[in-house]
Amino acid sequence: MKDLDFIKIENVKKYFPIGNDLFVKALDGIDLEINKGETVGLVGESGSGKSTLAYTLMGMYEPTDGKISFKNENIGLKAQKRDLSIKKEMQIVFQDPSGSLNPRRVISNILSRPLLLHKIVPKNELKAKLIELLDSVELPQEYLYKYTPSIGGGEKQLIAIARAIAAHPEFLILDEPTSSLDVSVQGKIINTLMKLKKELNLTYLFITHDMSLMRNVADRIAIMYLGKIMELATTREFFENPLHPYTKMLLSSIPVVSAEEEKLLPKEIKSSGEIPSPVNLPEGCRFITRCPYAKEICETKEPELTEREPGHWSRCYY
Amino acid sequence: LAYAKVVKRDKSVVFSAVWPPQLDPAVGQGFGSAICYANIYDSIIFPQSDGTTTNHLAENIIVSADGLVYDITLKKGVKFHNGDELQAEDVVFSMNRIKTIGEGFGYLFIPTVKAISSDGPYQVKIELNKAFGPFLATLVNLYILNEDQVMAHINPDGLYGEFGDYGKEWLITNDAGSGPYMVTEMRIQEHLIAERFVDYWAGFDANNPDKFIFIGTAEPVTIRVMMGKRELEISDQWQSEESFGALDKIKGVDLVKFLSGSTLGIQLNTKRAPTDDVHVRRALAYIMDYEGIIKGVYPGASRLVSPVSLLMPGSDPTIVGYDTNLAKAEAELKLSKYYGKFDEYPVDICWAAEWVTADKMALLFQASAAKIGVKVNIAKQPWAKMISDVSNMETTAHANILTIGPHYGEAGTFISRYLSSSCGTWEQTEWLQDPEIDQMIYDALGTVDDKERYKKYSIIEHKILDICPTIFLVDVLEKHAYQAEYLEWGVAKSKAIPVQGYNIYMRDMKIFPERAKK
Amino acid sequence: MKSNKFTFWKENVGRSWYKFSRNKLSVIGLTLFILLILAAILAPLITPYPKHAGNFVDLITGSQAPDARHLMGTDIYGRDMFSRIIFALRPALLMGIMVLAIVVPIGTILGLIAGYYKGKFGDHIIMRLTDVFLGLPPLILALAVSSILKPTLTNSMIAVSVAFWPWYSRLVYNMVISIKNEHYVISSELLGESRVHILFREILPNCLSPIFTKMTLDFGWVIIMTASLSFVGLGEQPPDPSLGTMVAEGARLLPDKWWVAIYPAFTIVLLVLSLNLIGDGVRDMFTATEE
Amino acid sequence: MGDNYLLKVEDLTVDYKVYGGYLKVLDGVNFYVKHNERVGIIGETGCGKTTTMKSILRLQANNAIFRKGKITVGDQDILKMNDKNFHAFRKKGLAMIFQEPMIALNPVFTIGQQIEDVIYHASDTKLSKAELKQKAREVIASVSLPDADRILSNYPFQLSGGMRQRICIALAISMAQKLLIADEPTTALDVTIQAQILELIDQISKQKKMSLILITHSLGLTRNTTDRMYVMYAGSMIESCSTKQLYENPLHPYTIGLLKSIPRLTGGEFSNGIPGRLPDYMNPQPGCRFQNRCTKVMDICRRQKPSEIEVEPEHYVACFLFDQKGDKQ
Amino acid sequence: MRTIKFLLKRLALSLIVLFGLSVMIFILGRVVPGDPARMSLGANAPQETVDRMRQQMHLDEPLVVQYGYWFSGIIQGDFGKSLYTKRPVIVDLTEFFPATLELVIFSGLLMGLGGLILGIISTKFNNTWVDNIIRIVSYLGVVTPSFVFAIIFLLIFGYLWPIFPTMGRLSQYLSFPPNHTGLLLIDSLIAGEWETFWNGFSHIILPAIALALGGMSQEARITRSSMLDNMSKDYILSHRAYGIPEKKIFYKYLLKPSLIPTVTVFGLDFAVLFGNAFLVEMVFNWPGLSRYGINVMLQKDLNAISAVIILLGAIFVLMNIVTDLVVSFLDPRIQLAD
Ligand SMILES: Nc1ncnc2c1ncn2[C@@H]1O[C@H](COP(=O)(O)OP(=O)(O)OP(=O)(O)O)[C@@H](O)[C@H]1O
Ligand SMILES: Nc1ncnc2c1ncn2[C@@H]1O[C@H](COP(=O)(O)OP(=O)(O)OP(=O)(O)O)[C@@H](O)[C@H]1O
Ligand SMILES: [Mg+2]
Ligand SMILES: [Mg+2]
Repeated sequence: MKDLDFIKIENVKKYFPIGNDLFVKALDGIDLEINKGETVGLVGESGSGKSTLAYTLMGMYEPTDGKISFKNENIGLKAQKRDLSIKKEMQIVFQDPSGSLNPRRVISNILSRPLLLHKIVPKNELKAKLIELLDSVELPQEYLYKYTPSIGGGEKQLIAIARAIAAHPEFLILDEPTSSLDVSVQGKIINTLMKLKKELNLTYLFITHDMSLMRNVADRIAIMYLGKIMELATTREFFENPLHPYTKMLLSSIPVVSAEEEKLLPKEIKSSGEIPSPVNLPEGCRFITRCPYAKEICETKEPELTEREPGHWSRCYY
Repeated sequence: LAYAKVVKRDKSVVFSAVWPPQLDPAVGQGFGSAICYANIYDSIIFPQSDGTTTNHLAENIIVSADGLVYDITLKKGVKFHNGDELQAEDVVFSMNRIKTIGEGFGYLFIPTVKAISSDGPYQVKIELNKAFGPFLATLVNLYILNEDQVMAHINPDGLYGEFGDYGKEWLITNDAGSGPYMVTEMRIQEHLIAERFVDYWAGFDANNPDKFIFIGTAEPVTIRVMMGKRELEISDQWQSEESFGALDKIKGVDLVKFLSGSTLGIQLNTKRAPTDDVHVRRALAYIMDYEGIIKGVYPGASRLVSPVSLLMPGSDPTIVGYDTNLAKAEAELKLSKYYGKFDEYPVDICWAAEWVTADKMALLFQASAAKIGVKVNIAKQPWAKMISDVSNMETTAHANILTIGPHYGEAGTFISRYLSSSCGTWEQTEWLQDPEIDQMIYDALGTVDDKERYKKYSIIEHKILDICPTIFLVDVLEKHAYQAEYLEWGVAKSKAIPVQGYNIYMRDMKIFPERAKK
Repeated sequence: MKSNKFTFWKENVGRSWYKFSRNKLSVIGLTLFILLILAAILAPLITPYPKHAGNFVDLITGSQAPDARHLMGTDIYGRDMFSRIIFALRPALLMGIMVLAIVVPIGTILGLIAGYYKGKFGDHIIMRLTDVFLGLPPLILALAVSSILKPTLTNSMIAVSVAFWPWYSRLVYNMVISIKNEHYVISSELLGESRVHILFREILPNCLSPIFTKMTLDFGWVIIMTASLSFVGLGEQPPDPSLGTMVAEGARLLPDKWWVAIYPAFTIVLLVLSLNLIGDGVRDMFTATEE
Repeated sequence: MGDNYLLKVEDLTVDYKVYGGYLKVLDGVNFYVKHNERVGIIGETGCGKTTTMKSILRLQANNAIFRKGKITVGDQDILKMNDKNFHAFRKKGLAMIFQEPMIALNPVFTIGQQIEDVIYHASDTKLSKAELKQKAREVIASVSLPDADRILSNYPFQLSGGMRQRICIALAISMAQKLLIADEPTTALDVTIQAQILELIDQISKQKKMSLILITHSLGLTRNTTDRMYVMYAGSMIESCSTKQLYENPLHPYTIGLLKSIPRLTGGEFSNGIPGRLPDYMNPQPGCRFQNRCTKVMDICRRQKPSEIEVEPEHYVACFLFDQKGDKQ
Repeated sequence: MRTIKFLLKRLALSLIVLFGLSVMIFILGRVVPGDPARMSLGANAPQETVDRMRQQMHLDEPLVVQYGYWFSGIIQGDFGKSLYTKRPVIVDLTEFFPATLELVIFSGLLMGLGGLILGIISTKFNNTWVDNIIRIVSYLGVVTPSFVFAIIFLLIFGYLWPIFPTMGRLSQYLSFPPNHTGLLLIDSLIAGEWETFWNGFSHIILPAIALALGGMSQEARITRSSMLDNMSKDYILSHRAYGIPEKKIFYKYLLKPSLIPTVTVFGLDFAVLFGNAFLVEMVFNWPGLSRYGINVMLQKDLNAISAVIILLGAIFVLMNIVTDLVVSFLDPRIQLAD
């Protein structure tokens, strides 16, 4: 643990109104600290609020409640209200590379925007810098004059990464950066990211639902379920000693390719049941609809996130 | 193309004219309205084709020597459509009504008539403010309404005090007349149907139409088709020359042409450069291709040389106007102060965009003027815009093509157009404003003796020709296509009557549907 | 670098052309349109009586049926129809271009702003205004405007423009609403880009395809609309040739002097048809699928 | 080959006509499925998996051009059947679960309407409204979805991706059939739901005793569900063997690379993936289509297309590394 | 419930739009040059009469005050008097609107049905000569103004083959049935007058077709292109794969989603018919609102102009709402809330 207060998220809530006084409780009280230089993995099912958390950090949404600070500065605001200097420090790579690159702009245009906007390089050195950027994600310079629809998905994602690091941010959110890609290109992207992290001393919030991938990239892992963190631990702890039943269910569902891996999977729990809607959450524990161990108390009172072992937190009575 | 033959069903006459006809004689004055008045109402006197008038409702009229008092004795036994007898009170009522309302032909009587009173059921006395020579001619446009019937239908919530709305609302779709035809159905924008009034005092010829139907369309193709199908007996007069040509070709359809009493001319703004210079005006008059207009635009029409239509009593047939003469035009132009500077002083010519035929004249004007180096700009306008433009001297175009119709059947109607009081309306866009001419006109109009008055008119005409505020083009020929095969129409044989509306007079027509059956 | 850029453009143009040309009708339309434009440009050279397009009247030779001297006959003023029709292509094309040049930027910018600030005050103002203008029948609106202004070519352009812009702001509005939630727009926002950049560089390029398609279709509509205006006497001033006026006047001469209406009407149809065909092609060009 | 083959695809070659020429996507696909066998086909996106399956169901895109090949189902050459016969035949024999649950259901009809129609046309006897409804409920229940009535009255957009995908499966299996083709049935879904769906497919195919083709580009998924696997690369099958063999002893350099690039739960470095990308389908180089990405590329690979070689029993691979004859040439 | 809420919200918005429209029309009407009083009364009318009329129309007062008078009149359903017909505008509207409405409804039916059928046939025979013919014909339909059709029809059915009457709503030898709805066809049915009904019906056919052709072609094109678009959608593939017969796929599963754009365009086109009707009404001597609208426009009859435009605007707005409702019915994904 280095600088304690790099990013601090305290009790952050984000409710989306959907009319008739109903709300989607996308984030329902998140507490999380991210330290400089580490990679925090965020796992969870679709709709659990991972992206919402990322977007709230980035300032796409204003939190309904709670505090977010970056180096002790409050950033619980929309991006428009944040300082340009803070915007420079935080960047995001989206899940779908096609959607995150403007299909009607040439790559050189896309990449030069952050450089010019944050005055990273003078105009006359722009081209050299662009080539350097492409180089850092191992793409040839011909790509400068291409439109994104004409290149492959993996390459698009590399361009998106290049854009994200162009302004030398300190903190990078990776929202499922490889989930729409083939495994054959995933490796390259992940390796590039890890290389960049080392070179530029970046801090990552890495969102994915691929547990095997998480195992290879994250320092610490947080599991989210319907807007709440269910378990938080170091990667090792997490795989070797999962505490929460949801974690176990998740782990047991991982498709693996070898017998050794299979041995690591918890056997006793099988995936079943439906996820409740985030509009009508069950009283008590939100995992109750799928939990094989549910007891009476789980139906009435929601458990707290408690530190069960040093650095290992879980939200479960057992 | 073959036309369909459709059997004529009954003895009705269908004709088309521009919509809408107003049934209320105190409101309307347009061509369509005038036709209705002539057929549905009776007036005290009736116009003749030679320009004179005969007594109609009047048994006898005595004019005082100073021309200020008119004593009228009415015929007895004239019945309104509802059976009431027409009496002096009705005449008084009708005159007072039109004067109060002030619309339609009201302008004819408001300045002249001082008082009207009845003396017994058949005696009417009219007193004038000052002598007015053509007064009798204007009485043609006083249509007599049934006082009791109108008063029974007034809407008390109106502008006219005890008279409420003076029955205006009711008269939109009903008549209160005594004329030969009575309204049976009025569907606005669609048709007006009127049937013979069997008790009409002057009687009918057996072959007079049983009813007439007025439809409001002037779409050429529509008219063509209807004529071809014998759904229409008489066309409107606004068809283009080409249209009439085509209508004439339909078997059984003939054209009838007669002088309508309207005059067509190009009015020049005498207060704006360059047409403020009399030499420029004369030059333009000399360069105009009169023959071209008559041949190309109004075939068969005659040349208008002075302000007054030759049809009008009081016109002077001896007057010689401007001819087409390049040499004279150039000579005049040399005298003008704008000579050689016409590029800086272009002449704008304006006409109502709705009036297609005028395009030809404007183009001819433009082409002719170009021959002597006068630059003409074309600026046609929608009628509404044109009206507002001519209300101000500065915005009135240099040249405006306009048709001027008579307000009554006498030359004075055309002469009095040049009074200063007409400026600002489309009746006079010349902005003459000449006190001397004004004086001469007032003098002439106040002369009761016809011969003397006509002489004075002639002098004024010469004077106007000299200062050339207007380029007189055509004595307008009114044309209608009609089903000559089975419709006999008096106007086709004899001269027309110089008062609007009276040429489509049903009692002047005989219809023989059986002749159409072939 | 240069050659990169060049091959990149070549490739783009080639692909667009492939998609466009898959539909033979579109190619026919384009050919037709180019021919008409050429005819308009070369009018003085290819017409037998260029004078007849201007201040010329010869009532004596009016209304002649088509023959060897006058391929399409003469009008009632004795002017060669063929020459006038070719010359009339000029104002017609100019009209289309000018109206679109007025309408598209205005409509687009308003649509962009309203869409981007959806739910804000500006959105309501702009879109309600748009609705107001949409609520008026375009012809009536154009009529009203032309009756205020003098009937000239320029003013009928303005009149038609007044009736047309809201269609573009609506179109763009609906697109912007969905595009502004795309991640590439959000990325720019997060980066701190200015509104102007986001609106015009990020969002606008992605709205172009339907705008272009609509433009080609509307080009024809503009011409028809002016023709309708001429039908009620509002349009270009004589003696300038105008297709709409020719049809309107000629229609009154049907069927006997058919050539006065039919040839210009046919020309309008040809012009608009070619543009519609091109419009279809343009739409194909912008669609993603290669099927 | 014996009668045991349910489906046999031989030398299937299909192009797509596009700007600039033809995409030679399928380059002689050969494979077979036996009765009651579960076959997995894996391959990177764009390698032609869906194209192959659509050809089998004769649901090709308009610009697809069939060049050559033969597809037999049972003893019928389906490419030779006329439309009507094939239609009836397909109804009885083949069913497919499509790749994207979001767009495989008609958005403007309720689930009930769609299911009932399928049942109506699949059954030989005319069913009454009530019977249809009952059957539809059963179908929903068969994929273990609760609250059938509500689901039947819902529109697709009102259901979650997992539910929609289950309904697609339900639709596919509601027809009596011999072969179920599941084209990436879980791409858009979460791991836990994915596991549930695969379990379901597995269970049903076993229960109904039908053959299954499971298509995916994730090697992890096929491991528990299939008996035999094909690896497809750029329009042809490059390796085929039992599932076990594939994971334990992959032979083709592509397969090896693929397996290596999968992150393992056991941790440790994983490879940089397979550099490069699929060849240009429009102008494929002669020879092996993997040549540009292959670390062990040889001269012959650039000249000649490798043919399938049986390296160990029932383990075929199309690579010159294993072709002694080819080596000598 | 949701629908009602949506309707209320939309109606409220529509009122705002109509209010804006009224302001605009008012201003537009007053700035158009020309003195309506003078125009209506003629060049010779005495100044006092003109002044009286101007006073009566409040033309001498400031614009805002004029608007106040006018607007409060409208609120009470009093649109003032028409200078063209000299009677209250509201009377004109109630008389002329049904005529146009009848024409437009009939024409709208033709437009919708005809367009749909042509579009379907064209899709069905995609890329055959049938398709090409329909496409070219519908191009011609789209690009030819309706008055040209009107004239052509009139010529054909007036000269060549006179099977249809060409003038007005009813032959002159028949009289109108008692007025209940103003719609001739319906009124004559109510009155049980078959001959009148049949006669009215034969009168409406030509103008209705002339008016409908443009929109019909448009609908045909839209239907065709959206059906072709949807044809390659995955769900059509899956319907095929699940063994639904082609016919059913075509007429049920393909048609319904493809109708959405057609309906949207139909809604707009239908509203536009009211405005476009005038030239057709002129040619066929149809006593309708559009013709009235143009006539009053040319005569600068302010009250009538405003009333007509407000009415047309209201129709447009209403059609938009109806369209949205129908579309939301066709496409369950569309939420009415917005
Ligand atoms: N703008 C929004 N308005 C309303 N609801 C929203 C909005 N954005 C997200 N949600 C809802 O919030 C919940 C969380 O969504 P979020 O996108 O954060 O999930 P996620 O964990 O990122 O899922 P995925 O893995 O699918 O990306 C979902 O139920 C989603 O429907
Ligand atoms: N209709 C088409 N026209 C042109 N190209 C096509 C068409 N359909 C597919 N392709 C191309 O053919 C190739 C193979 O496509 P196919 O859908 O069969 O791949 P796939 O293996 O199913 O991929 P995925 O895993 O992404 O589904 C791809 O490059 C694709 O772009
Ligand atoms: Mg997400
Ligand atoms: Mg696929």
